[in-house]
Amino acid sequence: MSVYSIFFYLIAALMILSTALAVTRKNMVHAVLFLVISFLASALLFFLLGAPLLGILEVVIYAGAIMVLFLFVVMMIRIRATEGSGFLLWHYLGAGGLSALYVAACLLLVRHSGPGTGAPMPAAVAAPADFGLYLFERHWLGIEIVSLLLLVALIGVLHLGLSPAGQRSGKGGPY
Amino acid sequence: MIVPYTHVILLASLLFLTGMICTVLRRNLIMLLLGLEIMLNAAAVAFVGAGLHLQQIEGQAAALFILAVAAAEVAVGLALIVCIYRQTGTLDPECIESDVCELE
Amino acid sequence: MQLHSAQFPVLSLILLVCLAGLAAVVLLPAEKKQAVKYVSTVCSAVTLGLSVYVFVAYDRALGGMQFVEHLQWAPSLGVSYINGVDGFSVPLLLLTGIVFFTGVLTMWEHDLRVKEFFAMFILLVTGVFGMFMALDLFFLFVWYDVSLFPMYLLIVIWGSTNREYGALKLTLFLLAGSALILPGIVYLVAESGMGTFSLPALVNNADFSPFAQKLAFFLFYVGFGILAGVWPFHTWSPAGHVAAPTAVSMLHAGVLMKIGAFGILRVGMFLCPEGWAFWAPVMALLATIGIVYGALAGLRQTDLKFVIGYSSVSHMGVVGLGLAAMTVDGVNGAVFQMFAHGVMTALFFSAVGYIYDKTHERKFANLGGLSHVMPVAGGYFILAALTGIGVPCLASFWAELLVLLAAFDVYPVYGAVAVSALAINALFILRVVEKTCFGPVNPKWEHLPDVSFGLGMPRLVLAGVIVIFGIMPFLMYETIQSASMLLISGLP
Amino acid sequence: MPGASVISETWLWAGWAAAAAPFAAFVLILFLLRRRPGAAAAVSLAAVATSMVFALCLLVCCVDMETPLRSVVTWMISGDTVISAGVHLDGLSLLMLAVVCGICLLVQVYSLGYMAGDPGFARYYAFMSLFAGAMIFLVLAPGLVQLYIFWELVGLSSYLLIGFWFEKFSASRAGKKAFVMTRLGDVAFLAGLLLLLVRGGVMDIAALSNGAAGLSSGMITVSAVLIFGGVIGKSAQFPLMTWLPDAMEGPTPVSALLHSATMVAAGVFLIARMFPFFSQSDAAMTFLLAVGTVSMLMSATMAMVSRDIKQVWAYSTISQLGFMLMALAAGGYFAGVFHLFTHAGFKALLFLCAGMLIHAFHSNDMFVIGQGGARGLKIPMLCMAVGAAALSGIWPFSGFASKEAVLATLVSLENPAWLIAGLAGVFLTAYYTFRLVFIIVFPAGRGQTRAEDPARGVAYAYGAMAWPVILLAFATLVLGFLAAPIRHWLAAGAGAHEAVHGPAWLAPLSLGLVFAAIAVAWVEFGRKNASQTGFVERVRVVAELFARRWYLDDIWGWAVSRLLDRGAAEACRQADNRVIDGFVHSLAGAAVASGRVLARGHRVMIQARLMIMFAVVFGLTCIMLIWG
Repeated sequence: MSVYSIFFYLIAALMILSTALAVTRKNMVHAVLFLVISFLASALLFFLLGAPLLGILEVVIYAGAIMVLFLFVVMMIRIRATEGSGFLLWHYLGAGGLSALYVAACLLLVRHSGPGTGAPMPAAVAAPADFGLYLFERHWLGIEIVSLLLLVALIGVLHLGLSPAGQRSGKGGPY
Repeated sequence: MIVPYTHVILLASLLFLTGMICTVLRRNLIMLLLGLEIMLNAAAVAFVGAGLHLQQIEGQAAALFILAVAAAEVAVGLALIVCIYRQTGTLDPECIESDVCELE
Repeated sequence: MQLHSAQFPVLSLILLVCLAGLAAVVLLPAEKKQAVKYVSTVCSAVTLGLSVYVFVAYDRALGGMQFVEHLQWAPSLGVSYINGVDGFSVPLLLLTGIVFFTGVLTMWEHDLRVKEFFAMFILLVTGVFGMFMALDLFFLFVWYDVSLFPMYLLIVIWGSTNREYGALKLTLFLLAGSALILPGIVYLVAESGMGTFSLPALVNNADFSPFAQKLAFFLFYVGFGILAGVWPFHTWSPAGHVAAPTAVSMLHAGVLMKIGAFGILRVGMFLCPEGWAFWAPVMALLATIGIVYGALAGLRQTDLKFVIGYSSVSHMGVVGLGLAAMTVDGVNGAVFQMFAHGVMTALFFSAVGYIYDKTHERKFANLGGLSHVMPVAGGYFILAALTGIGVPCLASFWAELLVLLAAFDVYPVYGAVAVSALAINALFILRVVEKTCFGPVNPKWEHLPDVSFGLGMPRLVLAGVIVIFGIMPFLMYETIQSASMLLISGLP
Repeated sequence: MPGASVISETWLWAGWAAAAAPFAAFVLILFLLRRRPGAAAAVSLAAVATSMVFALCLLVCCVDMETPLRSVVTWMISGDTVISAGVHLDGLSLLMLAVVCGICLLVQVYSLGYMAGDPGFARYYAFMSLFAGAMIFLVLAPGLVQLYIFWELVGLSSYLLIGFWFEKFSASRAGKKAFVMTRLGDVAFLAGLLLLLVRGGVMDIAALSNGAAGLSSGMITVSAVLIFGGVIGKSAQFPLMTWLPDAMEGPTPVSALLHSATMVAAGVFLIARMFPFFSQSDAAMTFLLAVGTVSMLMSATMAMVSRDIKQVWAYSTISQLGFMLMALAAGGYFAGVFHLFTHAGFKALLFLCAGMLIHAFHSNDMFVIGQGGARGLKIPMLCMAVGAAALSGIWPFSGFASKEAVLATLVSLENPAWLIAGLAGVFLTAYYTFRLVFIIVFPAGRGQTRAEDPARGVAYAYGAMAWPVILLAFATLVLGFLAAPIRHWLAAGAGAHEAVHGPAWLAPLSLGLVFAAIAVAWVEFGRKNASQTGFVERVRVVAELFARRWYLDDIWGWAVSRLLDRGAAEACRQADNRVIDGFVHSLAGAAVASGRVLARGHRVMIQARLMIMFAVVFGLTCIMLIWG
């Protein structure tokens, strides 16, 4: 077992733990903060798996921008910590069944996985420069589309934020 | 030499499961969105792992796109949640179906 | 099925004239109502002329499919544009031409959304023409549906009593029929393994198993039978007739119901003779029930149009009985009955339409003495009624005679029952005539004008057709015979 | 012999022309002369006169004809079925043609006076022409289908004529009743005809008669009985008799036309036409005999209590038709046909006289007419007396000869019951005939009405009405002596080997019965201070029974309104509304309801939906992995 693999298991444990904590927190601020930890850990994992650019982006976008946005919204609307009444029993049962199904699907996938998946993977690093070149050579269209998507999202968010909520509920609206 | 590919996938699937449970079992729209983020992240992890396993840089490209889409999605989703909250005063997904809520 | 190509694509010309008329009507501004009417009249007159030409020029001695046009349309799907007429479709083309022309003239005083009305009307007629001449199953089905869907709008927008209900019922019933026809067509095409929708190719070369024939014929019989008013799928027809405006009722009862019977004949009987033989007893039973049932149910109606609607059910039962007999006489009689009943019902509805336009009253208990007030309009009404009763020397007598003859030959019991329905028919139609046209004049209607020459024209044409073919049935039978002999002799 | 064939072809053309002329007149009047009554009447009269001239020419020129002449054209071919039209000239059809044309012509002349000034004058003549044409074609028909077709057209034109004054409810209803009831019989006729066509494949009457069709005897009986159904309807026999008295709602000349020589006689004519065919089945003939007898007696009893002058003649028409059918059914071809001819003459005479009286006194009630001073009108009264004498069967009037022939055929039957019934009919006929005559001639309150001017309101076109009546009276006097030539003439038609003169005791017996009946009528109605109530009317129940036509109308009314209208028809209507539409509606309802259920499924929380979505995705994954 190499150092890398020790790192991997540590990071994995951290990720699962913090994600589980995040999911179960009643207080949403705590939940968001635990999730930040989880995302930071996954950024580490990306470094470990040879994707430094992605790791940095993960820190900047996920753990940075997105989670801050969450935090912002949570703080802004100051929701009561208590959630509404829980679910009926069948809902929990359904969730259990769903999980079982999921696990089954995963196990089946593992069984059907191709050769060489059990062997340790070789380490390799995609240098940010190579990665960028590759992206703009092979995926320039996708990049453009994604940027357009982001622009659209931006405009949409602006529109949603500008519309006075009270009037939007009525028929027609101001526009 | 790092861990086997299976372990990375296992990690991703556990993350995905957590996210899924979060979306399905929390009665809070924001937490629902959080669950979605977790699942997207799990997918990104799986992609990066697969890229390493196959020695292909393609996996990282897919992960990048996931990141971008997640960002857009979160922005719009949160804006919507804010709007909904302003209108209904609640974040309980059940109450968004207004007539269901009125029955209570 | 022998094909004789056309020197000149007269069939497509009919469709083209219809489409040109449709385009012209659509392009005209909505305010120019008179122009719209003139365009429609010209269009219908030209199609009538062309259909008369087809009727006259059809070579009776030669028989088979004539005026055939063949164009590849979508070879990868096996769809081609084939038109052609035989002795069955020639009379029906003529019928469509007549009813189209007279229907347009009947609506001459119509004043609500004229442009849209005539556009829909012409579209409907285009579908009907196309259906009667199409020899490709795909096109046949498309034309069939083209002729169905304007009906909904025509009834909902321009209809009267209970029109939403009537239109919806009609549309749902007929679409249910389409839903059976399409699988039937696709099934047969798939079963043939030839990958073509061409009817002549399928008829000549495909070898369907008996099971496939039985199944497909059943689908066609029920699917088209709904449109043909086969008992017990007939209830849409009285409701639809009542709701529809006059010209639409004329076209609907006069031509559209014939499409159903024609579909059974063209698709079902040509493609699945064994299925036909298998289901014939059931057809005969349902048809006989329809004949008696229509007459009986008509006896209790109070609305003029309902009466005619139920008499249509009864008369279409005659068509069904003739087809079920599987003899030359039966098929001849059935096709002639389609023609005769079409003209008769058109006359009936146009006469009723005139009465309704003037009085706004369709409960015949409130009418009365109209023969005194409007002798000519009343005369047309009475003539139509007499045709409906089956008085000799009027067209439908010959049809009923032959159908009953065939029924006596093949199904004596059904034949006897159907004959006895003639008496009930006479009772209920004469009762309506008595209440409407005879008796003391209701002072409310005393000053109504009689039908003018212009408005009387379409009725005169229809009445003339009834009498001409009533006195000279051989004109029609020679044509029909040329097809029915081939059909029957080709039976296994 | 080419010359002969040319001549016969000419006659055939004459036959066609005789039939076609009235049709042409009908079309002409209907389309061009609707607003010109004078011209319409002229055209119609000219057409009928043409037919009459042709008929007489044919009668004179074909007198020594050996075999029937016929000209047939194909009307329609369908498969193996050939339906032809044509004219068939033999003794029966030519005589009948002459009688029909003669009566039509006389009635049309008479109508000039009777219908003068009616708003529907032109229409009247149009229908009259249609009727005449249809009747002529019927008479000349060589085939059963043609006969049926014109049989129906006769029914149609009678419908139009009976309901001529359609503003009256009763008139239009009577027309409808006539049409529907005869139609009921025609249904049976059509069934029989189709049966013959299907089984035998032959429609030609001559071929049917000489057994060329090769039908089994059972089939002959069945089809004969079915065809009798048509006869029963058309000739107003039991149980379809009640339309005829109602049909008196039409104008009187119409009654005279319909109920003497033409429409109702068509039934008898059909039997005569197909006599050899029907003779092949004894059972059918016995059935016919029974029907004729029952109708004859029943309607005679009805005539005994009626106050309406036209009704009496209507009942007597049924009765006499029954008499003819009895004769034919008993094998008396000549007797039946001869009675048909004589009856045509004197019944037309009686109706036309009654029409003159009605026209003069504006009432159908014989008591009113009598008190109005009808005896002052010499021509109608004298002629009516002639007609009444003929109807009763008094020598030397035509009725005597034909009635004796009928009775003679009845004597030849084994069962004496038929003869007794026939003699009873003779008695009743004489009784009700002279009851009517005495009531009119010797009204009860004779003294008071004398003062009134008998010719009041007679300033009508008297001549147009009088001349046909006088001609008919003359014919009635003469026709009885023409029995022998007519018999010779008809002999070619069928194996006429029946007795014309019965045993020696028959004529005195029947004459004695007639005079006894007249004496009874005289005692009750004729003598001074007579009570003017008949012996039947003294028994209330019987009088009621007769006056209400043996409740036949009630039975039919009940059958139509209860069984048909409120029974079967209502059941069908309800079935339509409840069962079929109910099923459709419930189908539609089920579609809507299932849509609601599914919609509710979609309204659950997003998370449940999300769960379903996940489950489907993973389930599919599992399935693909397991079976993929």
